[in-house]
Amino acid sequence: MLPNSADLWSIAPELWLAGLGVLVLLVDLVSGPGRKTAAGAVAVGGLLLALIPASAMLTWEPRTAFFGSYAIDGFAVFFKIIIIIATALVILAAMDGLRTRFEGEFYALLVFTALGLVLMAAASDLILLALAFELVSLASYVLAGWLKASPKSNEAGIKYFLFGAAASAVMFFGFSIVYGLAGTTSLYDIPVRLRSSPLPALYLGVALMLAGFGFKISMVPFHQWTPDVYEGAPTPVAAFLSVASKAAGFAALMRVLFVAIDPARVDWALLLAILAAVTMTLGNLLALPQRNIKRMLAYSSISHAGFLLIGVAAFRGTFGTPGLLIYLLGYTFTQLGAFFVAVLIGSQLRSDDIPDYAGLSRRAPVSAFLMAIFMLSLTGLPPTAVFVGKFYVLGAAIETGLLWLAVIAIVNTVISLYYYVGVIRAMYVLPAASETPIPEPPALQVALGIAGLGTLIIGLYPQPILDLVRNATLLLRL
Amino acid sequence: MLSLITFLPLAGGLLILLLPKTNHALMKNVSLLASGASFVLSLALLGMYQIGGGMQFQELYRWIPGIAINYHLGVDGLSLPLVVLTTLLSVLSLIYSWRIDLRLKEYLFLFLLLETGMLGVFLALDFFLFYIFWEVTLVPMFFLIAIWGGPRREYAAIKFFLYTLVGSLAMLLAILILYFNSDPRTFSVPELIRQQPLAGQPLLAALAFWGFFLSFAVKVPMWPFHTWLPDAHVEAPTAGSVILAGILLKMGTYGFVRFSLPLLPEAFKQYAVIVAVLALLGIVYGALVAMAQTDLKKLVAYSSVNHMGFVMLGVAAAAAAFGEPDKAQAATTALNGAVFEMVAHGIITGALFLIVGVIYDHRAHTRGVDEFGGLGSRLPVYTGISTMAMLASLGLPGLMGFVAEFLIFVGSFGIFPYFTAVALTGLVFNAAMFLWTIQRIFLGPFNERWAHLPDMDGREKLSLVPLAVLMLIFGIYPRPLLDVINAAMAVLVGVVR
Amino acid sequence: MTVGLTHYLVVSSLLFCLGLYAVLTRRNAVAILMGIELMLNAGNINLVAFNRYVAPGAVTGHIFALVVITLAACEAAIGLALVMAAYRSLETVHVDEINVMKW
Amino acid sequence: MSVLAYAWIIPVLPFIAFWLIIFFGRRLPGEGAYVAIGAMGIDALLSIAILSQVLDGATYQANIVWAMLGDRALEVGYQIDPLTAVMLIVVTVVGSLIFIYSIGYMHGDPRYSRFFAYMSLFAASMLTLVLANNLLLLYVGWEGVGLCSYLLIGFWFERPSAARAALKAFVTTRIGDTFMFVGILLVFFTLGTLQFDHVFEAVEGGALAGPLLTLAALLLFGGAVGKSAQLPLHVWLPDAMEGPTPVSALIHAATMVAAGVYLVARTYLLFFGSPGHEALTVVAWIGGITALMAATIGIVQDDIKRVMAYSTISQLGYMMLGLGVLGFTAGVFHLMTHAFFKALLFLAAGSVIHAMHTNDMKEMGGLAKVMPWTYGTMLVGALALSGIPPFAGFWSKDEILLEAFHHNRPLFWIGLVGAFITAFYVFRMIFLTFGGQLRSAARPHESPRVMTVPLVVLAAFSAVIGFVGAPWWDNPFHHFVEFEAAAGVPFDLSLALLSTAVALAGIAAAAAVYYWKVVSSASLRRAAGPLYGLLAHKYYWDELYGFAVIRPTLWISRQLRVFDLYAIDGAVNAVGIVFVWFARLYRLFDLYVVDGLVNLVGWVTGKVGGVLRFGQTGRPQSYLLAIAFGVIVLVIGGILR
Amino acid sequence: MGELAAFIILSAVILIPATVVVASRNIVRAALSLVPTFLGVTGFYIMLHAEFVAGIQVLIYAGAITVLILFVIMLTQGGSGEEVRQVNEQVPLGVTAAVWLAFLLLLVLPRTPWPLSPGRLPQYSAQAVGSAFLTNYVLIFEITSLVLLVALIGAIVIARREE
Repeated sequence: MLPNSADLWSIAPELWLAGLGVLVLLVDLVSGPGRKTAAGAVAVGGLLLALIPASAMLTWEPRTAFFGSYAIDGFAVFFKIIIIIATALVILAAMDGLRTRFEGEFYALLVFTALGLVLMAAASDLILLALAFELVSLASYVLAGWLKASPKSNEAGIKYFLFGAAASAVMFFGFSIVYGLAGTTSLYDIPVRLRSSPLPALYLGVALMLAGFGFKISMVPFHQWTPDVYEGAPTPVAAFLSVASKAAGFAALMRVLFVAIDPARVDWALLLAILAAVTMTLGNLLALPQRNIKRMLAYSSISHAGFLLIGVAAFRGTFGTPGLLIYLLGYTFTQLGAFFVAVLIGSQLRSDDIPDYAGLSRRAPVSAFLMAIFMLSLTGLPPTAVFVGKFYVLGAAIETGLLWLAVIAIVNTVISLYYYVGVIRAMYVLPAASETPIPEPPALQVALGIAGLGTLIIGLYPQPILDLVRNATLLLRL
Repeated sequence: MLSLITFLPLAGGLLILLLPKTNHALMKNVSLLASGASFVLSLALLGMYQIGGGMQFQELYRWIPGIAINYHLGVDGLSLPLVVLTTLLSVLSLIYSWRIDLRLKEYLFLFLLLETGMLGVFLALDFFLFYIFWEVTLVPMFFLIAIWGGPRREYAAIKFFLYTLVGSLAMLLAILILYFNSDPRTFSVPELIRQQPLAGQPLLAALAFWGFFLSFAVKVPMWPFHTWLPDAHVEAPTAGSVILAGILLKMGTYGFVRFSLPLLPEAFKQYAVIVAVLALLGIVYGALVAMAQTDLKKLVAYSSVNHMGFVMLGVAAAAAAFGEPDKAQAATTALNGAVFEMVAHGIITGALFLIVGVIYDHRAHTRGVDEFGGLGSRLPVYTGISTMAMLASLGLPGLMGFVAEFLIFVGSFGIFPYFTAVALTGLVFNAAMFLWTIQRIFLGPFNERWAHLPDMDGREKLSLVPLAVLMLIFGIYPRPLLDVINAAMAVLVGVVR
Repeated sequence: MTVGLTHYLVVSSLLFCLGLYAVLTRRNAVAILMGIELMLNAGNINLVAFNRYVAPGAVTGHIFALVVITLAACEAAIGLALVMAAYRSLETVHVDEINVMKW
Repeated sequence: MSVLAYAWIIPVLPFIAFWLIIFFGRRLPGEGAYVAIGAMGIDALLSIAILSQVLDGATYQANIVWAMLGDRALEVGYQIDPLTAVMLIVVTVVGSLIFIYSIGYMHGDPRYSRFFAYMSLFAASMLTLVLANNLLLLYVGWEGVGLCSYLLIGFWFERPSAARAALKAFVTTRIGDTFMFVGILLVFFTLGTLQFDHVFEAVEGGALAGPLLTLAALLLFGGAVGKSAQLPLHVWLPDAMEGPTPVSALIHAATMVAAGVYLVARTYLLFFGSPGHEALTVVAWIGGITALMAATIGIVQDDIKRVMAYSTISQLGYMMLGLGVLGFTAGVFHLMTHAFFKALLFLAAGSVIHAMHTNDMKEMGGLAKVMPWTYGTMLVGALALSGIPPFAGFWSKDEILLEAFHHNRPLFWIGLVGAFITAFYVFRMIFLTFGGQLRSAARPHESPRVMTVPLVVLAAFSAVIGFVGAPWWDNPFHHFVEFEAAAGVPFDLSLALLSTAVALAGIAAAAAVYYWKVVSSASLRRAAGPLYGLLAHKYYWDELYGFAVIRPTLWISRQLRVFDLYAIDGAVNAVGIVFVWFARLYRLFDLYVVDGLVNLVGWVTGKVGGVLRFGQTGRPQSYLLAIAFGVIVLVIGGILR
Repeated sequence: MGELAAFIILSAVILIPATVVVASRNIVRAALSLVPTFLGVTGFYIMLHAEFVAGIQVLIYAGAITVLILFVIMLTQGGSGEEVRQVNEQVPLGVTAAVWLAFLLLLVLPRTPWPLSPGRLPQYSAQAVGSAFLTNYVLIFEITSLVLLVALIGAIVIARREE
């Protein structure tokens, strides 16, 4: 049978994104050299437009489109919004710094990647999931290796590729096993069939799949590409990867684990808890010595993945999933903001070394102030976004009796203080190398401002977000 | 009303951010205006407050109803004095900081932010809100130390930040434990006190207790968590030290009295002896170590350890008396003493740090106790006030410190007679320590090196004399203050009993 | 005896592990890519076999296999492009020589 | 409304005077002196008025609520009874005289007005102490006088010796005070009140009895020992002579040091009530031994004021002795008489010093001609001190010996020996100072009128005041200040004669050595040998304390400081956060902050890195290996669970 | 019976060249021996009645990908590459990992009671696949094309020399 029109409507945002990608390419064609920024503008505008249909779906009844292969529910919508906003901000931030040919393609690829991420978040069919996953991966490889002139970027690209390709190969093998166990690829049918299937094979399949998801969310032990890629890739791309694809990865992970791999029968809590603990600890310890802001943020993003995993591990409680979502949202704004400052410094000072941030409070007061806020937020101090997230995940851990995990999380928070404060120290305490003010380009300022606002607002008045999150979680399972 | 008091300083701070960087006078005036206004309001609060009226001026708004978090402020006999103390010390510190002009804008903003945070801590009745304010105080203090501090400021700042963060995160766990064991789940402190969520569960109660303990004990600071204090004090700028010693430390003891005691009475009773022993160590140890210090600020810092030890002794005694009606009287007395000591120590140590600042910041630029001598003959006013403050600090009757210590001892003697007896030796060491200091700095032959030192100027007098007057008044007739406290403590003991 | 699902699974498992071994040990990026292709093929064998023995009603497995093949092609294209680019700037295709960044 | 109701004014006046002088100092009449004297004068008049009323049997008591503790009120107030009245007289009268004297003595001192301020503050505290009707207020006054003594001893703080003496005085007494404080706490804890009459009722009611009562009494006595410079806390008083002489006269002779005696008298019931008068026995023995020991030290002192100091200590010992042997009245009586004649002696000594600008008797001599007034008055004082009838000292000391004779024979003999020595050293002083020829180049002159007049007045008192205890008017003092349970023993002529004889013998001996020079003091010294050394070193008390108390304390505190710097800091950093990495990272961060980022990186790559770096080789394939093993571990974990 | 024989032969055709691919020091030979492997897999597909998949497999794998790989080998280093070490120093670890995983797979998969169903595939699977692509899996189909587009752009961007 053929898909009906309702199905088409229900993927309006996705369609729009696809179209937008092409549109950007066209704009890029028509706009002469030097005025490629137009393409970026178009991309940003289009993404913001895509928010309209997306947010319109917030209140829809949960259902699937395309014969159960595509889920339309608050959960998906939540992630769509996160992803789209993140992409828009990233493009805004990129517009000033990036001056290569293929600029238009850059934006287009970002848009397509966003589309892939959106699909990942909503895919309810293993095949579609695999597709979306690869769509994202392929685009990301290219974006990471974008600056062909720079060896670092090349290295990032090829490392990312090898790592990703292997990971997805492993994941596909896992998919195939799950398919074999269930005889179907539709996530919502799988649990029905799985009831009778034995555990070992299932664990095998899931373990193999985790390789893929773990790679996307950079969970230990699938995390090691992160620092190299973040350092090598263009900073905006790093920001994008650390936020958007991580978010989508979590979305897919949650959906697969909770919907397909019947949680009632399989107890993931302990496994995930251990992974969370290891991930956050390792990420922190490795972040400590970094003096390159991007590497530092990379490792910190690993440790944050650990914190997010607490939310996954504590899915049984009432705080787990909401915790994960709110944490992700807060983390999105904060991390993006931090990376944007890195973009600014990287493009203005041609350096990513934290020591070069010395005296930033005088040279670029606004950015420095925001950066300080971001750092404190990443540490998890109130009243900032990530604090609310941490509050939730800690609550979730305690609620589900994972007190030890909460303790580890706290210790890690304390450790993380070191390197975050290190940045603040550089900006505010150390003497400036030169007093010449650093120009703060408008578009970047806008992106920064939005990120900062998001960080503070979520921290100060999270209620609306919480409502959003609640119906996102309520709608998760059909 | 309370919100106004709390957020006026912050508003001022934000306003300052908008002012032109160059116009120092304006910024200073604005800051003074903001915190001054909040001070006046707090006085008005004092005026309107009905003694024995329980929680008053409550403000309750739904904030994050999703998880039962409210914006809930309220003031009672415990918090009121501390609030007034906070506003007062802030104003005085601002007056004192008049000479600062290094990165003035940031300084004032952070300072006012800090004030808001502290006021919030004392006024918040919702754990979430409390926690936020609690953490908010952390950051500005860190900056104040790290930017305007002494040579090893960064080390001290991060040490301070670190210790307190560890503590406060532990507290966060405790809070969450309480939350998840309450039914209906709530962060509201009065509600939790009513529910006594952990009454039946010793293990969880113990966990929660130690969670709170870690956080508060670090703030107090209790032995052996005190080591951040000397560094922080020594490196912090004068105003910072004043606020740190005068108010931030009280946040810890306040936490013990406000939360640990009524929320986890059994647990606290169970571990009261340990707490008392630690307090005792703090008392004797603090005094002895202070005696060995040559840096005036360190000396005062350690004396703070000693005094906060007295406070904790009182609190622990009160906790130990839980569930024994015949000791309720003693418990009340001890708590009265403890809270009174909080205020007294706030005033006295605040004054002491200002005094150190007077000699260090703009005159001698050294704090070496042994480098002075005979200042008494050249700086009579300064000598007078300093001597008075130090005498007050060593618990001389007729001055504020004595009243507090007397009450604490009277109360705790009924519960921990032997501990109290030991604690009293702390008094002797204190006396010896301070008098020796006085002798080394003000007495003896005049050290010609300081021939040029001028006596205190008007601004310094303005910031010190009020404190001196308060020491004297409450030292002679503590009743006005004590009645306010006593009512609240009676209620508290009633609850705990 | 007749050929059953298990037989195919065994072969695919072996193939998968061979591929993995290549991925882990080959220095040449292209060789690694080959290993990856082997792993993908192993997966495909599974898919098709499962489709035959477990869910013959639909052709899901085939679809999946086809998709994977397509993806494999794309990966090969992009991957090899990256290898070329890397070769231009770094003059090597040996991945253990491609580490400008560590720490 | 009787004047008693206004007695609270008495301490308030000097207090106000204090603040006035502090703030306006030189701008006041007489640079503040007149203000102080005025206040004291009014007080003196008030006290006399009060005394007159009390003689008619009036008593008074008033309270205010000082603090509400829970639902219990802690009251403070003042009371007036014979004992108080007597003390008031002593303090105010002697006080005002000394104030006047000070005008002359302190003339030209740079901190002239400050001096009177402190003196006023002292008066205020002392009067509070005397008037207090409860232990709390008494303690307040108690510490207050301690403070003033501290300030005044260190008045000439440019002299390091003075500063040291001040510190020594305060801390030493503070040690005693701590015991007293514990005693107060004990009383409050057991009886729930601090007000004397309530306490007494309770004690009589048996609410506090047995060993606990003894303990409480002794703890309180601890305070007295400190204040009244009894063994073993007497060491501060001699050094206290660093203060200006009027101070020594007022504080360290007449009033403050007597506060200890007053305390014992005030809480006599607690001592008396202790089983078998144990507490009293202790008091008596400490007093007796102190009396004898101090007297012996007095013999070898050459500093005129130190002689006085030791004599004060020994006299205080007598008072304690008196109280201890159930001679309540006797003790108080001696307190009063001693206040007058010792103040007299000090002031006279002061006038001598004023003239000679030295304290060393070796450089004096033959002053009798130059300063007749001083000489005359001092002679009276000396006679009173050595207990020659009819001078004041005779009556009171005789009573003490009398009581001792009846209740504690050994102490009686000690007292008797003490009496002999007293007479000896005091006349040794007289002869050295006034007798013979001037032994220095100084140009002494009689002191100004403003100094001599108080001398004369005090001399008059010292001469006659004793008669209030004279037996042939059946000893009015006994009926005025008495403790029913311990009624005085009737006068005993033979004993009186004996003590007089002993005193005369003492004088004779002194004359023999220092006036007629029958034997030279040097030969005596040689004869005494080690004994002399012992006395010269004041029985090595200071050395003992220095060795056994002060140095250890300082040593400990220094050690603790080091300990704190390293041990605890380190330990807490390690223990405080229960996480093994943390300790390292902490040190590392310490490095980081102190020496900057580079060290950190170095350190980490060295330490943490050494462990973790393996993982981060930068080689894709080792990462892939991690994936493989990760998967394997996950699978195994999955299967094995 | 013949089926089993075919299977065994095909397995050999798959696994032996695969080992060559993995182990050969000569990179060109490795690349070339991909072909038999892929063809063997194709054989499996035919045995499994997946003719369409088989066809695609031949076209894309045996054809396109292998050729592409050979191209790149030539463009990058050229030659067999035997002169340089082809394996890194973590061979033992690699072997361990591979063997372990094989062990686990062979431990788990064969014993798993797969939910076998007796049904038979549609006769003309090609047609079935085609219609499925255009009906139930249309979304997947479209996305696939999108992926191709992205891959195209990406490959161009990366592969083009930066002037």
